[in-house]
Amino acid sequence: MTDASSPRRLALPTEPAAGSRRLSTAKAMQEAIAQRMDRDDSVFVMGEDVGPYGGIFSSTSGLIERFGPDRILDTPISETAFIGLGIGAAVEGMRPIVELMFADFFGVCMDQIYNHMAKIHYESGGNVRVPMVLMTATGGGYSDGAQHSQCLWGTFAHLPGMKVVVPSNPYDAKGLMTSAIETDDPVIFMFHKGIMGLGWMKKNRRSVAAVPEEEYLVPIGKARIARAGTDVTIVTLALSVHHSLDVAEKLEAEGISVEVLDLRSLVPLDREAIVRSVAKTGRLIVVDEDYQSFGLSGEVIAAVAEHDPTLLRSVTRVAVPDVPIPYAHQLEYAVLPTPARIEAAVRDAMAT
Amino acid sequence: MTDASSPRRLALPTEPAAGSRRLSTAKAMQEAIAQRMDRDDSVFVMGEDVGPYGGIFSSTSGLIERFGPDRILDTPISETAFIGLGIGAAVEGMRPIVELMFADFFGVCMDQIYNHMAKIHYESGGNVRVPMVLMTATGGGYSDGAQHSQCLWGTFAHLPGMKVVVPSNPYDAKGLMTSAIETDDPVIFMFHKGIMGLGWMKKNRRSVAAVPEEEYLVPIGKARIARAGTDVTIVTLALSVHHSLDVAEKLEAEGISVEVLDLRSLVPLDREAIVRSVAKTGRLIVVDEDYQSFGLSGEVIAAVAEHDPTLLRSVTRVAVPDVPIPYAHQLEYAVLPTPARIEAAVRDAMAT
Amino acid sequence: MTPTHSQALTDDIRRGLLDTMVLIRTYEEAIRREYYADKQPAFDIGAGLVPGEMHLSAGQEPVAAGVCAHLTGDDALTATHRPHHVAIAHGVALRPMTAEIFGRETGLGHGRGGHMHLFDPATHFSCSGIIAEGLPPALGQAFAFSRRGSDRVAVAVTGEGAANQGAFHESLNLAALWKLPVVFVVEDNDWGISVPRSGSTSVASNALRAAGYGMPGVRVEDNSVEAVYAAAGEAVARARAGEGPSLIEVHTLRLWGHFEGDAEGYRPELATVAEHDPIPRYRDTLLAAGILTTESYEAMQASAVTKVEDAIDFARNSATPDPLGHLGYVFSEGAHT
Amino acid sequence: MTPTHSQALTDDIRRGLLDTMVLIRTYEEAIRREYYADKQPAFDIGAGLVPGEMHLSAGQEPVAAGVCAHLTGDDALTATHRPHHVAIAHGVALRPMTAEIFGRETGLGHGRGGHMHLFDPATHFSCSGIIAEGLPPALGQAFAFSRRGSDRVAVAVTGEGAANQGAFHESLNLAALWKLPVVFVVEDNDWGISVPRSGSTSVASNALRAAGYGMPGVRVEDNSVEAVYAAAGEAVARARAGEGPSLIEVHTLRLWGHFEGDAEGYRPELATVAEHDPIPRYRDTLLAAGILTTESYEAMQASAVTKVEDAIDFARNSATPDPLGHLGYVFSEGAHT
Ligand SMILES: Cc1ncc(C[n+]2csc(CCOP(=O)(O)OP(=O)(O)O)c2C)c(N)n1
Ligand SMILES: Cc1ncc(C[n+]2csc(CCOP(=O)(O)OP(=O)(O)O)c2C)c(N)n1
Ligand SMILES: [Mg+2]
Ligand SMILES: [Mg+2]
Repeated sequence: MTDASSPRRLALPTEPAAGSRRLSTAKAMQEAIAQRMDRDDSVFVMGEDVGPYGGIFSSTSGLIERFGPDRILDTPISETAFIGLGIGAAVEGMRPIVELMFADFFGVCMDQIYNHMAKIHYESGGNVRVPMVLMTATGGGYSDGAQHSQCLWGTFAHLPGMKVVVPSNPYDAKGLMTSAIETDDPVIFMFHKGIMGLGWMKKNRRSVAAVPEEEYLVPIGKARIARAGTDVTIVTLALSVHHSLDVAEKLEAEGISVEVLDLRSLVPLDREAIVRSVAKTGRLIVVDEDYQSFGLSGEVIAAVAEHDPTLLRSVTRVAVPDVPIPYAHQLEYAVLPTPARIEAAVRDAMAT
Repeated sequence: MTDASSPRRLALPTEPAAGSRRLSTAKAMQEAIAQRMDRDDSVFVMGEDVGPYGGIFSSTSGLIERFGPDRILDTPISETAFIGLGIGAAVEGMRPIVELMFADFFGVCMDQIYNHMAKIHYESGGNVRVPMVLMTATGGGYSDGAQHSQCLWGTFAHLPGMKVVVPSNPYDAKGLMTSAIETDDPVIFMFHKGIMGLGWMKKNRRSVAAVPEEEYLVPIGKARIARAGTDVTIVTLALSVHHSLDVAEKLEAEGISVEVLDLRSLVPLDREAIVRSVAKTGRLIVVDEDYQSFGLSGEVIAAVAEHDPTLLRSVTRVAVPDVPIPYAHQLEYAVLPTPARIEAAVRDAMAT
Repeated sequence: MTPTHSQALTDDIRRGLLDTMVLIRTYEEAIRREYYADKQPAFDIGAGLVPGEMHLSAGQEPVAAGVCAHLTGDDALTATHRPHHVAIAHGVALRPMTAEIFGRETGLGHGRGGHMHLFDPATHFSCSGIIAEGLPPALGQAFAFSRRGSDRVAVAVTGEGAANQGAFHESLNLAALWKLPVVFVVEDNDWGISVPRSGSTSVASNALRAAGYGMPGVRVEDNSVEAVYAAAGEAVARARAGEGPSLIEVHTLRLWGHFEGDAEGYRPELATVAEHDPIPRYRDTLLAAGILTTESYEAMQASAVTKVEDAIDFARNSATPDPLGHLGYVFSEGAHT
Repeated sequence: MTPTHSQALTDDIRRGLLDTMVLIRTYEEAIRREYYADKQPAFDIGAGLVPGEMHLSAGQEPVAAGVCAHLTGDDALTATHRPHHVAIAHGVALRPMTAEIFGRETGLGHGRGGHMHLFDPATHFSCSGIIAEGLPPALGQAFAFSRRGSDRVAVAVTGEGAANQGAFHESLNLAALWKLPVVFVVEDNDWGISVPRSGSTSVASNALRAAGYGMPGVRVEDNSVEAVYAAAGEAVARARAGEGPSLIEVHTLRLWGHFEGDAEGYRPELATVAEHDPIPRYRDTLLAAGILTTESYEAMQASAVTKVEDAIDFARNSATPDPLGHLGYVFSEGAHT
């Protein structure tokens, strides 16, 4: 929430101050959910393995112990039915949090999501609200193959009527989840597996960080300057924020000043923040773990070009190059937006 | 296929020469399918109401009379099952043409489309081919509401592994359909209802035009200069090509020279043709009946900006402004890319 | 008609069933008239006061009347692309409903939704143009009702063609598993657009499928409104009692085309369809039984005409939406771009 | 084992069934060993020679052996996220299969697919990681087979959890409607990850659901390979004879976790699971019946170890894919960007 004030500042706003409580992103999400459930008995959680298992990526660990099986519901593997159930419950004033285990599974239930959850408010002329959160895991990097490693946020963001939130760290995850539950609009909450701080997956060092105990809101639709800089703007989100920060830290030693903008949501997209940063640096790099074409990276570039094409001195995308995510480690890391690819992109941009 | 050679040329290349045979787009598609079915008995057609009804938008009229119910198959309303059936048949060497009645229905069957049809070739390391055409109707303008008026080509194009073809006229429709059936890759063939030349819907005047009787291929991935011009580039597709041409014809009288580029496919996207045209005009307008954000229009802009941002003197989008398609005529025509909106965009661009 | 939880077929209930059927038919005939009024001589689906696809329900009135007689506006109902009959029987107010079909600012959705997207919070009514996708939200309404300890129920209506869609299966299983107060109603009108039931459904009755979910399933033959009433009475009572969902399939009749403009060339029995019209048949039954008189029937008709024409007038005279408002209603607080 | 269409349980067939089961188990144990080998001491799912999710099939061998005994490599089989047992029983070559699981260039998909995406055109084998979505393509393979006048069949395997997914319903209906030569096999291992069957399925047996499609359905209890063999024999014969699809549900056993790394804290009967291992049980049956000797069993095991270790060695010694090839194989002629 607090913008870094100096380009030399290395620490993230979400890094803990000495002595403060540190949580993983998964725990931060659980806490946000639990705090709302304590206060509002219309909130409930539903999905596959969200009960005793605690969510395959730990988004719901501990909740069933606290709230019981009436409010934390394991479902059959019937995404269309249970997401639709969430919609109907939301229409009647409940506030469901529904988990789609992997974003990759949207294809079995997209009609409920994009033609119902996202359109009922509009079609009803605002008379029916659908206050529902659909949370889902995204991202690859652990050889889970082409059907379990996709980000797909561009797919959701293209279709109107749902907010699309993508946190990158524990602090934001908690505050954005609280906002998502609170808003009267449907929200897709896409958490990257690599930022959850799971014990059984390579951990990003910033996936455990300081999180306030009390409830707080991170507003949906405001990007965050994760690191201020003057030479190059990296617009990014989710795990790629951390790769970008790592590259920025490294290149600072060489006198290259990189600004890293963490979008935090695609819908609404904080176009002003993007334009503001590029107006300063003139060099735009979009780092996106989703497929490159017809998605987020093009939209970010278009947002600037539409505003004023002369702001753009150089434009680069570091994204998945329109191939399915390969299984073999070497191939997968050839298509992911790795620090090495980001660094190369920054150096290229600096050469223009 | 022939590029117009002069900016003053008014007639489309697809307009008939005197005395030549004229077909509607629907008939041109039927003819392409029938000619391949005559030569190749592995081709068959499957979908809802493709038999005696002839396809809700006439894509298959007359085929069952000619090829019988063994090769033109009416299905239950089970898109996942019958699209999947097409995939399995294609894997075994058949060449299915499957109709998804409206593109809007993708949400009930997207997993088969994007996780199977589009990925099997890749996941099998090229050992399994899926030579299948999925044809589907797109577009609005006749008050069919938010679930039956969408274009959604950006959604398909974002997901790798399928070619995405969008014809604008009878000549291209026949040649692109023939290419789609012939290629060994899966193809989404998206036909806009407004170009089909249907008797019961407002007809675009170019929806009936000259079409050669013999088979021919229009290559997938090559854009067409529907009209050459020097001042402004309109990149567009489907019905919007005709609105753009109408505007171009009108503005020519005022000395504004508009180039209209008909993309004909999103995947592959003819990036060179886009860049070539904008290099000439410096002014880019994307006219797209799909939702504006995170889709085609952003990608077209990004394609130019990535190549060379200094080419862009002005950038405008005329697309559906991220709202569901409204039912009421007045509202629907406020969000569609109408000639009036296109004209205003051209005039604005000329002012820069 | 007055909602009632009773299943006994009193004369009042019988007349009420007919009354509902007459109101529906009167409505559909008026919509059809308006739909074609300004599409002459050349039919253009997008033209006129009432544009777009138009799926009318003439012939299927027994389903709507028989089922909804057991509901109040506190119960939920989700319908399909063919929603008018159940909307009317469920008590959706005719004026805003008609205004929505006419695309007017006074409509249920301020003209945003249209004929396939009627949302009425007052009666918990909704519909969807996507096959079988109206079922899952009904589960959620039922879930909310039972969580709050009420005996309210949700009815999910769908066609026999739609019963082959995945959402049907998932919804029946989940409703049965969680014992949700849902009644599934399958309107078997023999056709899914041009595809006959024999071309879509591998089994003679969807009641057989109910057994595969451990829920009661019945098939009502012959488009009988009284048989529907009886079956629905049991199913609704069961749901209200917390005993879980049921399925009712009704063999009904699509008197007109799939949508207006459908020439029905595919329909072999076309010439004799009108003979099976359920309304004259039920009227004659009630006349013969002395429950109805010609005069009271005519009064019923006249009253229906008055209500319907009032709604049509209301719609016709309502303002069209301001095109400048085209960005509104996407989110609860303004559009996002 | 030698494919056979006979349903008579000769001694050879019995030994063959056990042989297949032993080969599968040997394979899964070796994969498990390799999977954990370089994930010590801290488990990292993405690390090591065999990274990613790993769903092993130990305990479910009776299904694979009993069904595939009736198939040849000309028949098609589609499997799930848990594919190894049926792949092996169906005759997918172990070397390229293992190389694929190891992500090697010599793998079935040149390392692009991985453990959940094994495609073997030689035996018409495929699998998918999306629940129940392997069923529809099997229909298409069966369609192609019957269009060409052959008696080849397609088998679609799925879990009991998956039987609640929409694709299951749509596939059964369409296969029955078009009388496609398909055999649906539901592996009921009591669990869908952490959700017990009672938490996912509203009815005791999916065989009951088969009736809702007008197709024969049987449930095989007790994980009996011979009962599976018998049921599959009938179903395959029926399909080959052009009489349409059938469904077989087998009550089988997930001996290990849902995937490797699953602590199974949710599983109350965890301590006694191993007692129900079908392999020692069947071995003892055959020993007792004098059909098998201790020596021949040991030879069976030794032969399995040889085959499996050969495949593992092949995989381990194969080259990893060239990262520069990361854009290939999207389309039949090059990538599109
Ligand atoms: C998922 C989906 N597929 C296809 C359609 C197109 N469609 C609209 S109505 C219809 C036929 C429906 O038949 P049925 O369920 O029997 O209802 P009826 O029209 O007979 O009332 C079809 C195929 C759709 N709206 N949604
Ligand atoms: C559409 C979809 N939803 C959820 C999942 C996640 N998932 C993978 S396996 C599994 C459980 C499957 O249970 P079952 O069908 O019984 O097969 P089993 O694992 O027991 O063999 C789930 C939920 C998925 N792969 N696809
Ligand atoms: Mg019907
Ligand atoms: Mg299972």
